[in-house]
Amino acid sequence: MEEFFTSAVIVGIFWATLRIATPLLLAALGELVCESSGILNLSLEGTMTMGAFAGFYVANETGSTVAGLVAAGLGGAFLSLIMALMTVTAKVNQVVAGLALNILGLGLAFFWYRSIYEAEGSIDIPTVETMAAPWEFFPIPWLTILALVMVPVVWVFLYRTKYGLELRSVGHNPEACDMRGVGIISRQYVAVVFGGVMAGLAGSFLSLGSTGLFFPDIISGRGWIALAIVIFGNWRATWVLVGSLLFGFLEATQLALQASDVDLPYQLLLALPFVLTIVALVFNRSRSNVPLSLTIPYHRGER
Amino acid sequence: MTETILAVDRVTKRFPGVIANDAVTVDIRRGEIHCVLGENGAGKTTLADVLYGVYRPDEGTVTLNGEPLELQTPGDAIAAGIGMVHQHFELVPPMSVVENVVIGTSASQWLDLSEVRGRLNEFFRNYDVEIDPDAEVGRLSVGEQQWVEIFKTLYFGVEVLILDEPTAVLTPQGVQELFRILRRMRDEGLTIILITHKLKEVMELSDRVTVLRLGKVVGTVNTADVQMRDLAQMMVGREVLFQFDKERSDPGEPVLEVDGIHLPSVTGRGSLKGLSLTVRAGEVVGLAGVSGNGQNALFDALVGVEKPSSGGIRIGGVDTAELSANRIAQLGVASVPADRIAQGLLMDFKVKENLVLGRHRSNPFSRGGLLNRGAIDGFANKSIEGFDIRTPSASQSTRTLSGGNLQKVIMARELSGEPKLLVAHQPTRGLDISASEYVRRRLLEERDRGAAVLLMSEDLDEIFQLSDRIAVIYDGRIVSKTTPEQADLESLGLSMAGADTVEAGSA
Amino acid sequence: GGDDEPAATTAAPTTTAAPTTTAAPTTTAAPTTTAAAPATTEAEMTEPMDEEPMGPTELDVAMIMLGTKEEGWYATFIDSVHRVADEAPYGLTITLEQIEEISYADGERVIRDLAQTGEYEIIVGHSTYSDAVAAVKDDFPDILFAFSGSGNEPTGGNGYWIDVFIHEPAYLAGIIAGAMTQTNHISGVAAFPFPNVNGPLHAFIDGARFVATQLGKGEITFDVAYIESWFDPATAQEAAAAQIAAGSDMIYAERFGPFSAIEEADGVFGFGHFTDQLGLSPVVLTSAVARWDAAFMDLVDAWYAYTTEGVAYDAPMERIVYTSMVDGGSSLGEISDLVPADVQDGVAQAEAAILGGLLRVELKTDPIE
Amino acid sequence: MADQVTDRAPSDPQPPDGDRRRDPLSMLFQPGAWRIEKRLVVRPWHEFVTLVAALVAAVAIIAGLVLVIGKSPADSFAALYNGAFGTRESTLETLVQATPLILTGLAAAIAFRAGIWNIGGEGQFFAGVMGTWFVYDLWGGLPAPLLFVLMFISAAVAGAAWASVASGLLVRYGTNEILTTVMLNFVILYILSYLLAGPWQSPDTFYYQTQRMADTTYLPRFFSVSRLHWGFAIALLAALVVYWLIRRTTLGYEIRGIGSNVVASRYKGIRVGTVTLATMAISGALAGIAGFGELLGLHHRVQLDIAEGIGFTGIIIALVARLHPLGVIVAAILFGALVNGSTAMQYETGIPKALVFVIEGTTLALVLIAAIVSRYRIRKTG
Ligand SMILES: Nc1ncnc2c1ncn2[C@@H]1O[C@H](COP(=O)(O)OP(=O)(O)OP(=O)(O)O)[C@@H](O)[C@H]1O
Ligand SMILES: Nc1ncnc2c1ncn2[C@@H]1O[C@H](COP(=O)(O)OP(=O)(O)OP(=O)(O)O)[C@@H](O)[C@H]1O
Ligand SMILES: [Mg+2]
Ligand SMILES: [Mg+2]
Repeated sequence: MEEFFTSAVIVGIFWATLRIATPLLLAALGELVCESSGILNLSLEGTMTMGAFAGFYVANETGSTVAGLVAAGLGGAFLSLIMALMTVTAKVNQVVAGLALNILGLGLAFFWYRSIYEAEGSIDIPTVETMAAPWEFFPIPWLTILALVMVPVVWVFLYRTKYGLELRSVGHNPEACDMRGVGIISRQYVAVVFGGVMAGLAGSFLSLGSTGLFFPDIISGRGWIALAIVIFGNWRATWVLVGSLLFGFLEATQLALQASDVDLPYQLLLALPFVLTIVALVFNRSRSNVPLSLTIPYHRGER
Repeated sequence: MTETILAVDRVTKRFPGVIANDAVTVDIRRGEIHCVLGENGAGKTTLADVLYGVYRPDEGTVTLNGEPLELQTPGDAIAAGIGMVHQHFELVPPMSVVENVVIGTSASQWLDLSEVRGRLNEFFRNYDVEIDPDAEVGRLSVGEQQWVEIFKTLYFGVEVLILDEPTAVLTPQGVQELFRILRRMRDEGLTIILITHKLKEVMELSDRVTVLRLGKVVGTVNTADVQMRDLAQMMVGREVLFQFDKERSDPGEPVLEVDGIHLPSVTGRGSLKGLSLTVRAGEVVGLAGVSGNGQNALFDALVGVEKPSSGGIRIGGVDTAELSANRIAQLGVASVPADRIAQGLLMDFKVKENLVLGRHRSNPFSRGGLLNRGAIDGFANKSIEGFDIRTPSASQSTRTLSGGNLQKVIMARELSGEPKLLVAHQPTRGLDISASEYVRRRLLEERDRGAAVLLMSEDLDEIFQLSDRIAVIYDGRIVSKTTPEQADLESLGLSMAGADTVEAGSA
Repeated sequence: GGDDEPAATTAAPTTTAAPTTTAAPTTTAAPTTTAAAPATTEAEMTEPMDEEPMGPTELDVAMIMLGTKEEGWYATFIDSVHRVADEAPYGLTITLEQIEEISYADGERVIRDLAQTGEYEIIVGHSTYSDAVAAVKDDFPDILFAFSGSGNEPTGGNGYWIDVFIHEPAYLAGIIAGAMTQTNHISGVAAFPFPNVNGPLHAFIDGARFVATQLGKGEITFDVAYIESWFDPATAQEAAAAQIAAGSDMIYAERFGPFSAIEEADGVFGFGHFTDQLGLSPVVLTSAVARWDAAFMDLVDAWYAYTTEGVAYDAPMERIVYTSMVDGGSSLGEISDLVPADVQDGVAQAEAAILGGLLRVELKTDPIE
Repeated sequence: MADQVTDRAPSDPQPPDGDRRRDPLSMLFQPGAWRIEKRLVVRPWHEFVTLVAALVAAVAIIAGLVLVIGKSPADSFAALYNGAFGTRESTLETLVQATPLILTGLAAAIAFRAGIWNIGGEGQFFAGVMGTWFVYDLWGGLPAPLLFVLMFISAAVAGAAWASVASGLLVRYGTNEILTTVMLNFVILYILSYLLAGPWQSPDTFYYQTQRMADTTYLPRFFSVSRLHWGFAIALLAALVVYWLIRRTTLGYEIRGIGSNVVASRYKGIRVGTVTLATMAISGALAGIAGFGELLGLHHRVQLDIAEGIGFTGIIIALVARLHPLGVIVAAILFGALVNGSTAMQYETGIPKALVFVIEGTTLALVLIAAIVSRYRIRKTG
């Protein structure tokens, strides 16, 4: 047990926390902006898969991680554009649209992957060079830096720019904005697609940032967790950061515990992050910042 | 100053099932205050919305300064110099006053609230209004929100200003204040279109009036040339009587006894600070006050959705302070909420379902957990009959009913149980003369039947018309009590504004 | 000749041997070759010397997978099928149809539908599907069903259960780990505590402890992280990172993922599982490779015997399992140059001992810790 | 319009763009004097026409993809149809697919009717599976009828209980139920995994799975040829019960009430908290019963991947069916057909499994859009 508290383990948990938090943070920040405009995008799982693949494919073709990241962003943007078409333009129920696009996103990525890499047994499993760490003292992929930088960026965008203010107003009361000549559709498109790009990057962290592989179930639930983190974070960038780190920390800790001689039924360790997130939420009693018209489509001049 | 600034030419706007504007032709002159008068549903708001680019007319044209006006969006209207204050507020509740003003107006991409805050304070000082620019709009009183709406629009520096029933939520002083400002703006060259169905205001303020009925223009006249009665006839299409001849009441036992209740402010619905009040059987007590002084809180406490932190409420001798909403209802308490759509009705339900809301669990409407549709249908048809609710059928979706008819549904529901106590909050808000007349007569009938009626209203005419006794609520307390006979608008308005904070003893 | 037949029989008592002798070979041949095509009898009689390929010439195999074919378990099976196909047993052209992402829940439906297409003679899957096989097999008596792994219950009949153990190569890998570890702390990243998972892990640690004591390196600590998934490289990688942080420097990657974490740290190495993963990452020292060739060949034999000689399918009521490098169930993958020569020699000796039957690697399948 | 943009004060560069013309889809509908407007009444044939249009579009897209990978669209769609309704067997198999989806669809529908976003159907399904096994494990020896009743009740109760964790937190602390239900989906899988690794693990296999249940507990099947079991009948019955509950009972009235307007409901004395708890309990119970059916009807042993996204698919189905209990039946059967058909397509024509997801996703997306579009019409004006 005391061995568990060696500095190496602590340091290990520290970096692991950041690594695990990175995709969650990226996706959650994107979803935060998206939901601020009143659109609930449940298709993070599928969007991240798209990003993970697009990034992997391009990086694998070009050998350039940066090109991969760009592609990942575009991949995410593509699916979220469909989301925007369905929810903003066609005003389809946002929950069901999101769930449907989860299926579609996974399918497209997998289909695309297969039609390119017809793997035959163990011979040719495609891999890519995993993303480098920026500095000696920061031994994890630099996409993490981007994720952390995005926290203040998103905050400033939402709370310190005209566009951000208007975007949030749209999320609270689209009619009021419409009556002020503030474009609702454009802002919601921007928000949804921004969310898609972020989710795409988040997905690519798993393929380019950590494993150097792609496979259909690469996201395995992380999209859902990101969604939960947005709610946990009460729609505030800073708390989204806290939520992502908390989650990353718990996951890292339980893995470290497994690597130690501490003996616990590991399933319970794995469940710990989810339980604690709920508990934390229950004790977070501050007033809700939920966008007042989240999931409610707006039609001008209808009642 | 007879130059036409805004010419509406044979504008028609249809809605599914309704022709809201039927070949409407009006010309608005530069620098005039032009009232658009009409009953509910006459098409006033629709006309305004057409001028503001919310709707595009199906037929007809609008010209501004001689140039055809092709509005696609309100944004275009604003760009063209037309501003509008809506009947239903267009505010973002969780945001501050400043932020609400900035939306759609800020010049720079970076928010510079300080600059806006400055100009706003200037405005407020200029028209001496007390509002903290950084206050959260959702927590402001309805009256204050009204000001925010107006300043929001003026902030654009528009050349034509449309106000859709702006006085509904103002004190007499507030109304006077507004009119003073509007006149000043007119003299500064602004053109003002004021939508209302309050004849007094038209007579007092407007230069010219256009009367709409059922979407058609009945006529446009110089205010100076007409009498109130004429306008009323144009508007309603028949004689209207303005005074009720109600006979004196003979109050019986106290039914409602409120004894110094306190209620902390929850979700911006105001707070109570030791309010005491008594209503006897067979009398109407009118509770006058500017909205936001605790009427909502009192209403919530009486019907039992909020529990007072201290003090007592007795209804028919039973202490109800701790009882649940439906236990209180079972004591014979009926209530008409201020916001009929938000608090009174399930818009997705059928009319008949709304007619039994609250009594859906009790005989004869349900037995053993099952709805008794026979009983419900029977009752619904009876109510639709008895209250003259205009709906194709009892199974019609409530959503498609008109404002007045929605209110009738609520009245029918609440009065059907022959209540001991009736709490009516703004029962005629947003209704037209005929609908209002109907509702008021109903309230008096209840009084005469022997019910205790507590009438909360911001419409002083209504208070004077109906009340046997008048109490004024200010800042969560009763600050003065009087009767229609003794009281006069002036003093009442003053105490509503909190002029005399002399705590009056319990009545 | 159908018409002469009665004539011949009636002729028999009267006439002499002449017709019967000619009749003899055909009549004797008849019963044995009923199953075979008439061409066979002709071949036998005309040119008995050089054998023409007889019976079926094609074997279509369908393989259903829980996940994708990148996963080691399937990849190594596919490799084996290809190797067997290259040898074209019985002159068969063997084709393999691969169907991915079929959940346990869908197993029965998919297997039944596959059988109904009538295109496949052998349908294989992971032993997750043994329930499905049990439910379907009797409706398609001509098809050979098979499932691989340690998991489930035998079905008998035309439902074969095959498996391989790779604890021996894992033991050899352990020798490398034990010899090369600096920290005396080695680890495994694994899916679930299942026998096929635990076996190699135990052998790995045994191999390591063996050399450690040989070299007097003292006690070796071992830990394993179960990531609770057959395929989640991101988590597997984090698990490895945690182990490295805890001081481990030799990691047996029972699942995909650890290598990228290992690459980050220096002085830490990994070992592949199922497939030869030397090419996958520079930090891989060697791999414990599973070989299904023999097991798959058994299936082909059974099927061929059934189709050609009508030998009824009779799957044993326990696993057909290839337990060792001797019977070809497993092998040690390529060894990285990073492994010092003397260590390689040690491994070579141990390998020889195992193949020579001198060294028996114990198979332990209980969960670690 | 362009001049109006320039008309605007240079201080405000943002052109007003709230209108439909800047909205890609609507632009298609905006030539000159044509105007989109909402229909006051949507007639069945409106919906039918748009639905057909959507399916045609879906077929076109899918055909394109099939061509991309060099297969024949004709064969593929033939296979799709055969796999769904081609033969009596495949039709029945489609119903087998639909069975759990009807129940989880109903579970979602009733919760959404009350305005409660229960995304936890997946977890509640597993709770039901566990509840069933729990009883079997304890009293497996009981006479079949009694055992069935107990297992059924236990499944429903377990599903209800798991859902009530979320609704309890919602009512007591106002904890967002989307979050809690999503989280609980993960939690219960780990709990189950723990049980399957330990107390419940079958002694004679090493998988995370229980023993196979005695065949006395198998739900009877309708036709010898197919796997269609009584679970389907239970699902149909459940749909009728839910329909009846929503329309005919006071509870149903209150469920719809809080879904329509929670504030007004509270003012009129509806106990919002109580109704919320009841609704979620019913919702969870339905999902739990789905677990009961799948376990006793098909799998006969508890496994971690006994179900794949059944809860989530249920949500899609509920919303495609516009939360109508009987519509749920239809939607579920069609979805089952889509799943079976596209898997058949997979091995009949050798398209990769990946395309199956694409087909499902594309079809869903287009059908959803169609459902909305049918509420509008384009009218010539001016
Ligand atoms: N969005 C809409 N959809 C359908 N019908 C509408 C819509 N808006 C208004 N109407 C109908 O058009 C008619 C005119 O409505 P409008 O709101 O202009 O009347 P109004 O004079 O403003 O009434 P009020 O005094 O109640 O505001 C009414 O019958 C109204 O119900
Ligand atoms: N959303 C809607 N869709 C279609 N028709 C509507 C809609 N809303 C209102 N209407 C039509 O407009 C009529 C009047 O609606 P409105 O809300 O303006 O009431 P009103 O005209 O003010 O009547 P009242 O004087 O009774 O308040 C309704 O009876 C209905 O036929
Ligand atoms: Mg109205
Ligand atoms: Mg109006």
